[in-house]
Amino acid sequence: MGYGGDMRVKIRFFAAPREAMGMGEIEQVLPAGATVGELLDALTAQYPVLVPYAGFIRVAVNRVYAGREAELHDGDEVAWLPPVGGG
Amino acid sequence: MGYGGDMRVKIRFFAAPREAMGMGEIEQVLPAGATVGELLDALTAQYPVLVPYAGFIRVAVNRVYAGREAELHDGDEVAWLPPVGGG
Amino acid sequence: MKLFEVTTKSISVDEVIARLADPAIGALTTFIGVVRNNSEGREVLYLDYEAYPEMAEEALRQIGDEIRARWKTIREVTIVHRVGRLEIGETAVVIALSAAHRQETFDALRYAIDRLKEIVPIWKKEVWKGGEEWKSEQ
Amino acid sequence: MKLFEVTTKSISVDEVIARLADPAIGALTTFIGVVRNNSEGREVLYLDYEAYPEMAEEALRQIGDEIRARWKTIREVTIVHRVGRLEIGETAVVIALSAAHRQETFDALRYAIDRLKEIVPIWKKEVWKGGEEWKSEQ
Repeated sequence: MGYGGDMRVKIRFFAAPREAMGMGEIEQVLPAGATVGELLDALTAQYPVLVPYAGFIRVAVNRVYAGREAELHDGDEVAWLPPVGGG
Repeated sequence: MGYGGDMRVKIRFFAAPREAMGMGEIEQVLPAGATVGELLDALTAQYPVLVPYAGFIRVAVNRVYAGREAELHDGDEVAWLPPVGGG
Repeated sequence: MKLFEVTTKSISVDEVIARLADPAIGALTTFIGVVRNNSEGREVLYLDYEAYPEMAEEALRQIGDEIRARWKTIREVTIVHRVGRLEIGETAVVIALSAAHRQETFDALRYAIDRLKEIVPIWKKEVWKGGEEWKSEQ
Repeated sequence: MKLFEVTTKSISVDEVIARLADPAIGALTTFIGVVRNNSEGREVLYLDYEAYPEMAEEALRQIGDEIRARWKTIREVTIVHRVGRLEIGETAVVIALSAAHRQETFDALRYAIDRLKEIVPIWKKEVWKGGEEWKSEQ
């Protein structure tokens, strides 16, 4: 649940951007109704170390790939996913 | 080594024709210079149980596939090979 | 017994294919990804795999669903991916497909590993003497 | 350690792929043929495989040579075929191919099993309740 019209989302980082951030997870408070794109813009403004990665990532919301226009909700788990390399 | 101008070859049988023959191996004496085709004709004449299989076999001489025209030599191992079914 | 798994433990192919045991199957194909000692001319010391494990297992399951939707003769799919530090020669991933008959298992197998490298949130860091790099085929 | 073998013993996929151990490989594909409980609508009780073993091992080696001549990226091939009585679910054959990169291993794997069924002197008898038959795809 948000408070004062805001909402709180969890953001998870992996691989190179995780190393650049020095942590795998943060929480971010956003205005209710914010989109993935607005979150990404807020993150790169707040954490300049993320800027070099921002052009190459995909985003998952609650473990499902999502576009910049997707609307976020309180309690969502957002993942900042650099190009994958399994196998 | 042949004797009296004849030669001796070993013939091996597998799968259905082996069962029909009741044995996996026989020896056959042939005139020197006989071919695979001549051996097959001699075998089907001598062992009528082989006749139903004769149209479908391949032959190997000393473990290498060979045609009817291949010439046999004393001591050769000839295999009477029904359609294979490995895997 | 999970068909789609991210694990830190070493992987046995025999154990993975046992997950598909089924008296009606006649053919299994597997892809096994192993740690190679070189990459783009560099001598690799080891690899470090990292996953978003909850999402990775869901993405692996999605690949299984896609395969069974596309190739109706594929009976079952299992994919096990290891994470953590892996040494040269160790197995990073095993994909196994089962079917009554073999014909479609080869294309489906190729699809499985290509798709894994596209959508599954797992990352690989190559470590060589004096450096390291996160690698992707994307 | 033979790369091309006809054996009466049960086959472990892990043991077979260990025959290809090589720090320069990154991808292995395997085909595993297992005994299915049905064939053409009949309930199969077991299979009986018979080989011309000396020639069969040479024919398996020939398949390996053909593959490495045709697909230059294939590093090594191993094929182990079991003979004798095999029960439902048991492994009859394991084919494994290794390469630095995976791209050509799928077509080569399909070729290996197709070719095995063409040229390798091994025979399979299906035994069902009340009957039996030697089977071939040829």
